[in-house]
Amino acid sequence: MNIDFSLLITEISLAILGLTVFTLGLILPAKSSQKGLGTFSLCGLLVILALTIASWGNQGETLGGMYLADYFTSFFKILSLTALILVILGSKNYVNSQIENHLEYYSTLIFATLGMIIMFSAGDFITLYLGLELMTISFIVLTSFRRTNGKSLEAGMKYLLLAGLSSAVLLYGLSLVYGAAGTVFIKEIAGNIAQGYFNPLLIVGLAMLIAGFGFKISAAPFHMWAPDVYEGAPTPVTAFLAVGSKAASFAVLIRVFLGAFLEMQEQWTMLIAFLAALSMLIGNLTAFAQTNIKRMLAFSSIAQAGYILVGLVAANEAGIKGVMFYSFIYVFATIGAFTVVSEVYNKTGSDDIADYAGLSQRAPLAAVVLLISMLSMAGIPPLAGFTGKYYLFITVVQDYLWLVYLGLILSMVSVYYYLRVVLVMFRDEPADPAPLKLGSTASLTLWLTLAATLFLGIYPWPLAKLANTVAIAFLAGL
Amino acid sequence: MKQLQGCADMENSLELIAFFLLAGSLLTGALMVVTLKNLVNSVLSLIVVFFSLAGIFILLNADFLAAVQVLVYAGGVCIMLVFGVMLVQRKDMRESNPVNRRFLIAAPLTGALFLLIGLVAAKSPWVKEAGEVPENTIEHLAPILLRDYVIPFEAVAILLTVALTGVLLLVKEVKDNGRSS
Amino acid sequence: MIEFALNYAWLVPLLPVLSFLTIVFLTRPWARLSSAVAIGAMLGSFLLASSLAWGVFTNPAFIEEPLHYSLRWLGMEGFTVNAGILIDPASAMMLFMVSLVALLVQIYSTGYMKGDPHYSLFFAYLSLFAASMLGLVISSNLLQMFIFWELVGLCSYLLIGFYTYKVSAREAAKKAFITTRIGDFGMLLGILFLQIQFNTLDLLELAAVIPNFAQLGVSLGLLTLIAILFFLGPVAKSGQFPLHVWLPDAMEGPTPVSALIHAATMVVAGVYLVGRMLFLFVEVPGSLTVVAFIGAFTALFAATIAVTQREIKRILAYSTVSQLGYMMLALGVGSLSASLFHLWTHAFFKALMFLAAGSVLHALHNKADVWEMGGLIRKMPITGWTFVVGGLAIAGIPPFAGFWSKDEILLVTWEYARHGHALGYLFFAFAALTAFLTAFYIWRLIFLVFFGPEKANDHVHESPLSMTLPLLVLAVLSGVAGLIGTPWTNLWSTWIHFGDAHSGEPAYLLMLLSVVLALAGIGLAFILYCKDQDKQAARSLAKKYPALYNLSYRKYYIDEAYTWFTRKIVDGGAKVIYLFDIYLVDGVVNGLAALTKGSGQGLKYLQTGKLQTYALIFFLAVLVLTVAFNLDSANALAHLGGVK
Amino acid sequence: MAGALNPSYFVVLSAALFTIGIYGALSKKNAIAVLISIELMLGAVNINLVAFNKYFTPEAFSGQIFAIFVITVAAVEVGLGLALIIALCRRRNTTALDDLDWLKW
Repeated sequence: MNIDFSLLITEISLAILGLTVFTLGLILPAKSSQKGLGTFSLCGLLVILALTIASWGNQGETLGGMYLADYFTSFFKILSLTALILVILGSKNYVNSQIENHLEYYSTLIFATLGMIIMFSAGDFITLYLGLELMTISFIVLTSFRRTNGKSLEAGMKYLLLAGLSSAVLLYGLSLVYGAAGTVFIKEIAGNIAQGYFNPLLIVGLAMLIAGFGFKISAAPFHMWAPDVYEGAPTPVTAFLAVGSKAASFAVLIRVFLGAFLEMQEQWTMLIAFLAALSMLIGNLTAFAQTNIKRMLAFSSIAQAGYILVGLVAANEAGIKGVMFYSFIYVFATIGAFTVVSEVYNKTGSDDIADYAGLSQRAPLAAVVLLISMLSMAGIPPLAGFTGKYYLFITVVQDYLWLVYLGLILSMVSVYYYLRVVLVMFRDEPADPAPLKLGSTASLTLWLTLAATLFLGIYPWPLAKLANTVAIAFLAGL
Repeated sequence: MKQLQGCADMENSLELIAFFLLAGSLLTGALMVVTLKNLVNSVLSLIVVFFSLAGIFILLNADFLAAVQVLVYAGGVCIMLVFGVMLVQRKDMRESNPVNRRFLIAAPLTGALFLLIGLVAAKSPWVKEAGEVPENTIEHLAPILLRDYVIPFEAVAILLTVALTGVLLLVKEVKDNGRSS
Repeated sequence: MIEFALNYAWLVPLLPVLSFLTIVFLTRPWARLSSAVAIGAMLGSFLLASSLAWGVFTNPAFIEEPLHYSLRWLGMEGFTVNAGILIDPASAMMLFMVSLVALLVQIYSTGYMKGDPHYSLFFAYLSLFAASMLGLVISSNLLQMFIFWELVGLCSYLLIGFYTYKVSAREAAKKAFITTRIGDFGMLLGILFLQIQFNTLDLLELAAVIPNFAQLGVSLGLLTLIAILFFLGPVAKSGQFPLHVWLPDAMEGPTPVSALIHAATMVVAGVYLVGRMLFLFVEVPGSLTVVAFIGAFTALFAATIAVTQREIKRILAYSTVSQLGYMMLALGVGSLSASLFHLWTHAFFKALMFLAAGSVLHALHNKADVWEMGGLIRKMPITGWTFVVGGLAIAGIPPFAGFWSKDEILLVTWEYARHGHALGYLFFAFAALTAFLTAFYIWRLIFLVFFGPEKANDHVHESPLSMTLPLLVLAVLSGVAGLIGTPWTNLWSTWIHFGDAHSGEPAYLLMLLSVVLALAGIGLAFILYCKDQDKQAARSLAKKYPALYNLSYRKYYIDEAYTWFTRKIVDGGAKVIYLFDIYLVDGVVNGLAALTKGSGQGLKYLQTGKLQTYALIFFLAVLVLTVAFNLDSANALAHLGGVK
Repeated sequence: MAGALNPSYFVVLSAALFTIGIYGALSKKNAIAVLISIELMLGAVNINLVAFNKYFTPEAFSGQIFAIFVITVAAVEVGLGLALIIALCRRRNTTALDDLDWLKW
């Protein structure tokens, strides 16, 4: 069993980068020189992103099917690296002023991404589980990073215990599936089920898998951790948690449910549809009552998870395409919004929506980006979110029309609470009219996310086509 | 032939007895863990649970795993827990592990879950019969672990690094001005 | 340059977009800089468009094989929308015309709008309008075209209501927007039907499949419905009866806007669109007759109104409506060539007259009643004489531009009648009568405003060069633009035609008739309004036939009828609906809103902050999920379990 | 080998241990006790894994290897959890989970 190292370029270089950042941080003595770590990681990540894009066509599997490299993994690798780059770029100000341990911060972020990437490529449950845990443990550390802040620690504690519980449930499910299907390899499970290896325990295992992954993607009713952790965590971490962790778990969800359990599709699609509906309902309705913008965005992200789950209900190539497309555009809208939030927090020390009064006068760019990002999340044409929702919902028009109606109604409802923030920003007079100066890297991030959201809304075809190709290749490779 | 059969029967019933003994001590220990009011006692019962688990692993021909279980859990985790308890629990230890009101819902909930999984498990048809696990598992495990599962293995290595940095970060002393030493 | 222009035709609309963005985001505080940016971009766009047009008209290949390129815009399985560019002689002509008029109007506006507090914004809007209009012209796809169609409507709305402090301007803007919306709704339905039935919205593809509609299982009735629905859009946009009411009111906007949008470009978009979709209309003969009838009727109807109006811009507005009716009539009798020819000449002479009228209003400080003007030609020679050129052109005096195009329309209508369409004679009569009336009302205006005794005694003087220069350019064009379509050198119809190229013999008799009609109109106007110093005859005529006069002056009471309709019927109905709305619908809606909010407030408290409550809910969900799953799968289980 | 035991025994045993763990996690006030309960649940998972390994994939050792990793991760979780509890105890002066309600609603 030889290892084909060419398939592992991203993983190996990411691990090396993480360890280098770690070592550099230990060697470099002065606090001031530590500030260069962010730039260093950024450069390294850009190189890795380029490498990953360059090895797009490099497909195959290694270690006897335990580790896969296909278009699907490449797509999500690019997604998570893009997200990480944007997060680091957007949060330099915040990190410099709010976080003191740069070496741990950057290396842990990189290792979390490594965990995600291992998850995408896992061909068996063991690799999958370890990737997942690497990601989760890294996020726990990151969530409690502002250890002088009681809220941050509380969020960390909540995330640790709840994630631990959900991991245990997920593991129990994995172990039952292993027992019922006789193997830990995703592909072989599909084969064995097709041959009639069928055991009622498989059903129990499947339910637990849904619960475990549902926790990670913060789908209702497994979402309860999300608002608290999102609020307590340092804002850039929240952004990455909302984007990266969610996208990674969706990728794995697709890999496992379509890769292993396509045969049993009719049993789980209905349940997924209910989860999607519940997430949309709870996410959108609870978001109404929030006064803290991070909590509001957390509930909105629960709703978004519901929308994305719709693509999984369809369980066909259009559905996968929808999930991939939406996950990608969601990166830009979310990071744009959270970058604004972290910049505002950095200057005003508050996350209350009321303190966004007059932001349009104090920092027009930030206000516009928040506006566009939220309208995109609400699915207003011609922004990217509209196209994404269109691709998702169109897949279930045939079989789950009620889900489409629910989604549309709740999207309209969501406009209300998004616009509330917009009203505060654009209509209300600021308490302190002094201009709020954004950091240069943060402005760059905002421009990038803004451009991406607008571009992908107006001209979605290249990304849609790419996602389509990947989805077709994915289904063909099953 | 008949004698051989008897021998097998003998072995089977021994196996059965061992299983029930271990299962009994395991579950008793576990119940004590969650019901005892003294946290130190809970941690001590946890050691019982871990040893019983190791016994079950041996019954399932997983001797290396049993050794790991004893070393890591009984040796490492439990001592860590005891230290933890000592560090944070300064008041009366006898009432250190109270139960909250949620047990009223939690008890029927977990009971139902157990019944459900147990019933399904008891009724499951098993496709394969038990195979023969090779003796001396460590010899077989080592190459598999380090060759086939090299990626998870490396992932665990990094995981430990992350966790270690996290732990160090969290428990570092904090000066009065809010800056770390 | 030509090669470049052909390959980068999308730059033509893009340049004004860029100038719009630049003005809005960067140069807005600096008025002169903003107008320079707008004019610079427009000039670039015009140069590109003219070299493009040159390329198209010098290369006969384009007549049969339009230049078409597109890229996939959005889509999914079974539904693809391509955004693209379609260049054929018709769109090349439009590009040239639109960019030229827009350029001239922008130059003119630097004088006309001088000192306006929203000067920069005005140029931004003009740029956006030009961009949308140019985009509409080159769209290769109906959906894409519809987006631009709406965008020009939006710009029109913004520009009509540009003087936001005037209530009438705001009202007019609303009226325009809502009236055109009625048509757009029909048009959108038509587009949807086309997509559903033919599965494409690409113009070239539609042109290829629609003739085979019967094989595709589309009934004639449905196709007729599609055509009529589709026609509603142009009816509203091009001010055809009965949706013409917004166009005269739209004159509340600044005069350059009236010239650009409500005379030369946007209002002809409807004609252009019907021309583009003629392949649809010819398949349904009934719909063509409707088009022709509406066109002919509108032409005559608007002309009779224009005869008695007093406000200078209103006369011109009704004249525009009437001329648009001419163009529709030409389309209705099946001649794309004549229709677009008239569109082309009309753009120049009507823009000229509007701009000249603007110059007059500028000098008179917005006194608009023609009866209070007189003898202005001595004070404002350039404005006056260019207006006279425009008047000659629209009246149809050879060799001015309007003569050739109007003659062409009369000719095709006559031939249409002769080929067995009995209604054709009626159309012809309408058209001929309109020609007479047109000459009459325009010259009535000219005699009242520019000749006769001077009335305005304040300091009237000629407008600055920035305003007279475009007048001169347009006057020249009004003189010569028709020469490319004379019956002897009929270049026009070899370039732009639908079906076989029309190559009729010059019909001298018809030419004579139209000249006679025009001269008769001018002569009558001269007798009534110039020779007769006191205008006694005109007044007594109005006194003698008060019913007729009032009917015309009050625009056939159409506005009143609409007002009555909206007041009594709609408002009455609305009152009922209002009560219904307030108590029932609002109750339900507010109830729902309250419910949503309330449920949000309630759900919020689920989030107790207690970690173990979250865990409890998590495990409850796990239990429920497992049970549901087991129940759900019981059958599958029995089925699959049996295989073992 | 037709032993007296079949996987069902082990699954039922692990289900019992698992649900006891859940009960503990839900009903104990103390954070450390909840951490311990999670360890019980992971132990239950390991019983399943090792049992299935014996019965289904004795040669490939998938289950045992999985279990080794689970043990490692579980130990990591305990370590990190204790560190967090100590940090929280310093900041907020409590180990009772119900006191952690700054983040709510």
